[in-house]
Amino acid sequence: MLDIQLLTTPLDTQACIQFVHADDAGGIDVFIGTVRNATKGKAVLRLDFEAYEPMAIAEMRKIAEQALEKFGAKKIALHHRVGTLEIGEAAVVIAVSAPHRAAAFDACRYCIDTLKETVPIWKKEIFEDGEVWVAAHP
Amino acid sequence: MLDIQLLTTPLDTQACIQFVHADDAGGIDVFIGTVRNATKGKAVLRLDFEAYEPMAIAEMRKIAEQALEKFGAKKIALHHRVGTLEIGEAAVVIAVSAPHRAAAFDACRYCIDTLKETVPIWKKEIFEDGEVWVAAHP
Amino acid sequence: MKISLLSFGIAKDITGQRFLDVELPSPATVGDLRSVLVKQFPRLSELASVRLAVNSEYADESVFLSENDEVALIPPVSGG
Amino acid sequence: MKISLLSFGIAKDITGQRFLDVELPSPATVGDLRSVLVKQFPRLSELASVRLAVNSEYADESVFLSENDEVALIPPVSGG
Repeated sequence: MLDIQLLTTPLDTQACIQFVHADDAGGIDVFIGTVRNATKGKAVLRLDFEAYEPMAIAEMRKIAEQALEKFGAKKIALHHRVGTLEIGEAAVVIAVSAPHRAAAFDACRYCIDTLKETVPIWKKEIFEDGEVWVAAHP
Repeated sequence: MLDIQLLTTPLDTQACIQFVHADDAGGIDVFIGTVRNATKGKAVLRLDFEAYEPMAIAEMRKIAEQALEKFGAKKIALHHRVGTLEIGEAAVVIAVSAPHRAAAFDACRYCIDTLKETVPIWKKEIFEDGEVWVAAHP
Repeated sequence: MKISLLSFGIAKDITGQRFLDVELPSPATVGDLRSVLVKQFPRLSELASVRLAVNSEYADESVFLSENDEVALIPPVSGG
Repeated sequence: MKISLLSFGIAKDITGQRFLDVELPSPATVGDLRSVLVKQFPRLSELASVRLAVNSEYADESVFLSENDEVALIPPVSGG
């Protein structure tokens, strides 16, 4: 059971948790990635996210399906935001339920780690004096 | 920065997340332990939790302090419920913020793993035909 | 000397009461108290573990007890 | 044959446009397209990586392209 979304509006952590809630699941792990106010000591004003939308959703779905299968998780909600985000706002919320806690933690971590490697979403950091696409250069 | 509570009322996940939110933290991990509807295939009607309250709070605080120190986490909220819980209700909520996600995951997992070993809280499973203190016997 | 004993979870089912005063010859260690309790309540030895806490801290067997210490019988915990 | 090229993130800054039609001699592989693009936009080779996706799937260099395939230039991703 998956709920995969790419949204331009603020993410709703509570809705993700409610989606994965199940009476036969004993553990829910939730990861929330938020916009930090600094990178390498330099103040960040805000972030711009862009996505290759159909492919991003397809890749997010693949990752969540793999996580269900690899770890025996029950349900996964995976919401990512695009557009302009202010400091402190959530860029990604991943909620995973599983019969036992180890599977919930492992599946959630697998989702965020893999998302950061394969999902076609790009983040631009906006500073006082310029902007940088994150991780673009070696 | 810690928020440690033992409560007789339903746990508020959103309040835990809000407590740990910080503009200099990029990752929040949340664990929610919920009451499962079955143990080893046998239907559970509800759970009764009891705690040695002052010691439980002291042990929860120790664990959270260790997690801040060991993993460099920023803030931790650790709420545990006592009394009678129905199926699906949350028995424990742990929220951890950290500059990076690995520390948030590791610290959160350390908290729940250690809580289950050391914090003086006891869970009794109520079945149709009897009740059992969990883990009491070898 | 008199020790206040608190029992929780299945340990309370075994001792039959939450609060219990225990008389011990002085000096006495946590280990001495354990021996007395296991003799009085043999079913305690059937548990997967029984730890003792003195004044809300887990205590080794070698710790000496003082008059009016609060000691708690901690059967296997199962929070979370 | 004509390929529709989509560019994202810093790749869009380098190609200067989101949508670009590219003419290729047929048959052509993903690797052939990459060579053409790197020649036309040398700054692509300064990136930590550039993957190509064909019709919303990551594609190996050896995959043959078809007329009207949608190919996307995927610079290092940084979601989450």
